[in-house]
Amino acid sequence: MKKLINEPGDVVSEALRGMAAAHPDRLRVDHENRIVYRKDGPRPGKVGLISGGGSGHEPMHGGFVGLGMLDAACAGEVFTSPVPDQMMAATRGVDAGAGVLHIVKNYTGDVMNFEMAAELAAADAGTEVLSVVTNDDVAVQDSLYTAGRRGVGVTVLLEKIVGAAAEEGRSLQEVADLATRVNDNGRSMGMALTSCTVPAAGKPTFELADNEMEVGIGIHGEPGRQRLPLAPASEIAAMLVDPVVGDLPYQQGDAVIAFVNGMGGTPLIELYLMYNEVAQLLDRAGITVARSLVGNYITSLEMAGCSVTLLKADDELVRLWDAPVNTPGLRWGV
Amino acid sequence: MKKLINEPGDVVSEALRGMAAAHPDRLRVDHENRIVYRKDGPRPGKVGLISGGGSGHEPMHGGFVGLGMLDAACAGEVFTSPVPDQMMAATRGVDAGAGVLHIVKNYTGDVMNFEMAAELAAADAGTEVLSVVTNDDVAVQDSLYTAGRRGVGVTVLLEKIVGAAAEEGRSLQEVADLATRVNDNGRSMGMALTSCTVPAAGKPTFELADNEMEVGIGIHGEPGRQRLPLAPASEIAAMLVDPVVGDLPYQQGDAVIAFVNGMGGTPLIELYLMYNEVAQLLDRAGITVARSLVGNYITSLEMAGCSVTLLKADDELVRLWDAPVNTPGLRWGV
Amino acid sequence: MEVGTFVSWLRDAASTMHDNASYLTGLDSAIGDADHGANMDRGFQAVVALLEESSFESVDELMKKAGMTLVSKVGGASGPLYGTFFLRFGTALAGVSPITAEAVGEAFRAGVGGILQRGKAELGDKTMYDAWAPALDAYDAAVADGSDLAGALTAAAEAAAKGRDATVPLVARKGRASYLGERSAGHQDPGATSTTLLLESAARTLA
Amino acid sequence: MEVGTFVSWLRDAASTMHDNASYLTGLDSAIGDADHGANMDRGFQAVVALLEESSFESVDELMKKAGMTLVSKVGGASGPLYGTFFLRFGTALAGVSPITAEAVGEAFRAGVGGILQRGKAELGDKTMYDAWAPALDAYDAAVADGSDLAGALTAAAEAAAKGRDATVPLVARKGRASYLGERSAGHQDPGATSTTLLLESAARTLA
Ligand SMILES: Nc1ncnc2c1ncn2[C@@H]1O[C@H](COP(=O)(O)OP(=O)(O)O)[C@@H](O)[C@H]1O
Ligand SMILES: Nc1ncnc2c1ncn2[C@@H]1O[C@H](COP(=O)(O)OP(=O)(O)O)[C@@H](O)[C@H]1O
Ligand SMILES: [Mg+2]
Ligand SMILES: [Mg+2]
Ligand SMILES: [Mg+2]
Ligand SMILES: [Mg+2]
Repeated sequence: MKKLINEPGDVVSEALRGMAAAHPDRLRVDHENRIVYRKDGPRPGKVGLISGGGSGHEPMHGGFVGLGMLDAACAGEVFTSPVPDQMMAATRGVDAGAGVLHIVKNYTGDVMNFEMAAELAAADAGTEVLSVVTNDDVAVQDSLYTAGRRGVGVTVLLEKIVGAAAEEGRSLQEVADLATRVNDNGRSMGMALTSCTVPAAGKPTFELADNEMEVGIGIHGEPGRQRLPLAPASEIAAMLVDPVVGDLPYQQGDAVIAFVNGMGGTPLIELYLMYNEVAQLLDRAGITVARSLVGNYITSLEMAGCSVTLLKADDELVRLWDAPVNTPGLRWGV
Repeated sequence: MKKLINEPGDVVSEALRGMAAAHPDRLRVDHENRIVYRKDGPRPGKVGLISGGGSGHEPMHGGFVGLGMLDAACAGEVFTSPVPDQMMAATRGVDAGAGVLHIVKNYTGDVMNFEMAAELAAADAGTEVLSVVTNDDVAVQDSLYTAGRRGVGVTVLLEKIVGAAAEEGRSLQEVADLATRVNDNGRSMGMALTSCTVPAAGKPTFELADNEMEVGIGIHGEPGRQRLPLAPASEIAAMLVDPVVGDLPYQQGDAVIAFVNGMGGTPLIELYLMYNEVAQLLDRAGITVARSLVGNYITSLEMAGCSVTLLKADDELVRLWDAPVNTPGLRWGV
Repeated sequence: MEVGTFVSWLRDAASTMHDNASYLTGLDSAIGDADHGANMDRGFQAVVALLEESSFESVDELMKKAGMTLVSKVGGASGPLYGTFFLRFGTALAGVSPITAEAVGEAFRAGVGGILQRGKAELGDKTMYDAWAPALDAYDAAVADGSDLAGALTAAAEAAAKGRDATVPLVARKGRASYLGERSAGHQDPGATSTTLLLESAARTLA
Repeated sequence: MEVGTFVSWLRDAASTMHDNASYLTGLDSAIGDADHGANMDRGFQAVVALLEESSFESVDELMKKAGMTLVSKVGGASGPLYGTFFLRFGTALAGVSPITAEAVGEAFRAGVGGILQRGKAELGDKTMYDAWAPALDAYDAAVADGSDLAGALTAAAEAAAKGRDATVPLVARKGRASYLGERSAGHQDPGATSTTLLLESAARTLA
């Protein structure tokens, strides 16, 4: 295992200390509870947005805390959902009287822990809590009979868009409905060139030969749906774009926010190259790119690979996407 | 070689196409000459800033083109300096009557090619050209008798700060003097956990065992000064910070911009963890962090590793650092 | 049965999870996200820390606090599931004295009910429930057959082990392994494995 | 000597660089940035493309254009250095007829002077100059001894090869290899190697 770390068990808490030190102007970190808060929150009357999940997906979620996005993020151990105590503390910490939305990625652990937290928070402080569960990963098949699809890239877009809506002063129900709408209009698919290594495990989660790739991976270093021979970027782009486009389906004339995401170990030069392929495929399908995002935003430790997310975007979603945001991970308009 | 690419020879041009597609609002790309231009430039009376270098360091330099930073960036082949024709075209393209500053990293190839371009541009169009050569890498020893120190992390900080000064309408000489001052006050040192693979070469530039690291590397996948046993992050941080601090030297009471940079394959969680170590070391040395930057900004393809850059910063430099910038790689205040 | 006996179970379970951490994580690498061993170990170490700090008057208090500790320290899927098991197990024993094999059986049933309610798994979904369900049945059957607590727990642990082994060929329908579809077949479920370890520990210590 | 002879040199050099691209890149991996072979190959392929597109009346025009093509297509350290060599080589032959061994010697000297002026390397810095300098001396000595062009070029190529081999133990003081300090010793300089290939090609084709 080659990582810039000290003890595997200290990775999350030390990285949080680094975040706090690097962004003293914008973030406040509760190290005891491993919660990243907006420094300038909570703003009275604004719906509080919290998310959280296992660590190892940086900048998500802590890097998306700030004006126009999240009010707080709970950091679990690497790839392990945070616990209800964290979510309850964060819920209390961001409640400014207008209720709190929990943004949860659809993993059994995340869902159960957030559920317990919401039950306890409601009983405990009387805070109104609604939840939205993201589940945009089309790689998961037969999802009706299983734990369902994973929440992946759409989570990033949703946190931005819903964050902007909350900033406008919308009600909890409105914010939650918008979140549902974003999730419903988004789809993703990912692939890996390499595995990643969970620090506590000390060795790669899976082994891939030099001429192999995994298609249909999530963001937890889990193997994908299929192991295939390594292919050129143009073919990989089609393997990701086609199932995404076909699933919603996105149609000729649709406008989308197109998001090419790196899994953590893939450099920007390759992501831009992939974006070139994706843009061409969308163009051929008659789908217009209203906005785009290219970079490492929802990662899987040092895994090499990428994912493609499309979000069907009407004028309102684009306007909310363009609204000011000031977080370590996404920033514009401020 | 596991990369998201098509033909190795097409990597640079396809990535540039992706950049152009992803940032149509801000960038204009001359694909023939491989030059990334600011869409809204040149602004009459503003000194033009151009830089360039081999590709494989993304987001540098193309990702630093935009308001408050570069006017144009020339992209060479992977790790190969661009050619004088590109620099001449870019110089002409950004010349708005106030002259052009060439920001050159100190590598024999970059220096010679920029030199030829400056000679030709002066003879050709009568454009006034000044150059600044960055050489902040303290890993290079005996630099008086050699090609000198490499230009690394300071280049990013310099492009930001000098870009802000050019935006204020300063003269070419003033902008060049500021650039020299930034370079003189900055120092860097880097290390690698893994090699990278130049696409055309098809295999890693060097091999490292699982328990080894290279200390004193540059940004071209070249081996470093020393191969050492893998060490905890705290020790690695000291190996990077101590020679940097000792070289200028940075002293108790100094304020710095502190920059922990990833080499491309190291995820943000590790960079924040490293920043935590660096911040502690600086704190112990009585050095104040005025501003910080943590992320993958000047990379070496998919190499895992990091570098530490310090820039001694007075109020003016901090003010210019804080000035608005709108590039794909760095953005705030707009 | 004394509080101390249940303390012994928790301590034995903790050292079992610690010793098997990389084994469990290895199983989770194949069809999950390589953290199950670390999760169980972290959780039970926190339970041990709890035992060092506090002393408990009653079994129900001990078990509930252990459950809350697991909920608060494990995270992931296994945290709420094991946490709920112990919470319900403890709650079922509140005010119960003496703690007979029947009483433990009631608590066992309540705990497994909690896992079912939280996780909504069905038999054959390739989860820890595939070990818990046959274990509970075997326990009940043994007690009905006149077995004492030790015997019933031994029967439960053996049934759990069979359930665990039976997860190998299954295609997962719950938890992370379900993302793998057909590729999940041929691998043993990590949670069913840790459940078996927990019940083997109970059979060793509760008597 | 005809333009065609020099065209043959460039074509032969191009196929030599192509065949040796991964060898040169391999050398550059050890003490540089793993691109020297790709750089030389890209540059000389562009020269071949130039030869396909245009025809040249005079050797000086051909050599200058080849030099400009290398400057425009290679980049890195080797682009300006080899480009300058051919530019100066061509310039020195402007209006010279017939092109004798002495005239080629003058052009050779001008080209190497250009490399020295651009790169500012000294003998023993572990650069291509360590091949060029002894090659030029050997050429001059051979011509002074009455050797013809072919003989002088053969002597030059042999001296370049010796100079190339002599770079192995050196600690680099110029170019990327200098960053390695002592670790650069024990490796053959890529540029000195490509220079030797270029001169061997000249010895094969210019006569
Ligand atoms: N819905 C569920 N019901 C019962 N058990 C489940 C369910 N989902 C997952 N599990 C169990 O949890 C185990 C994984 O636990 P763990 O790795 O600690 O959490 P995570 O899956 O969040 O990483 C699985 O092996 C499975 O036995
Ligand atoms: N200052 C110099 N003078 C002469 N030759 C040099 C100088 N610097 C580098 N070289 C030569 O250039 C070669 C490397 O060329 P290349 O790999 O194409 O460029 P880069 O070093 O920019 O990647 C070295 O092996 C060396 O022979
Ligand atoms: Mg997990
Ligand atoms: Mg190079
Ligand atoms: Mg797991
Ligand atoms: Mg090179």
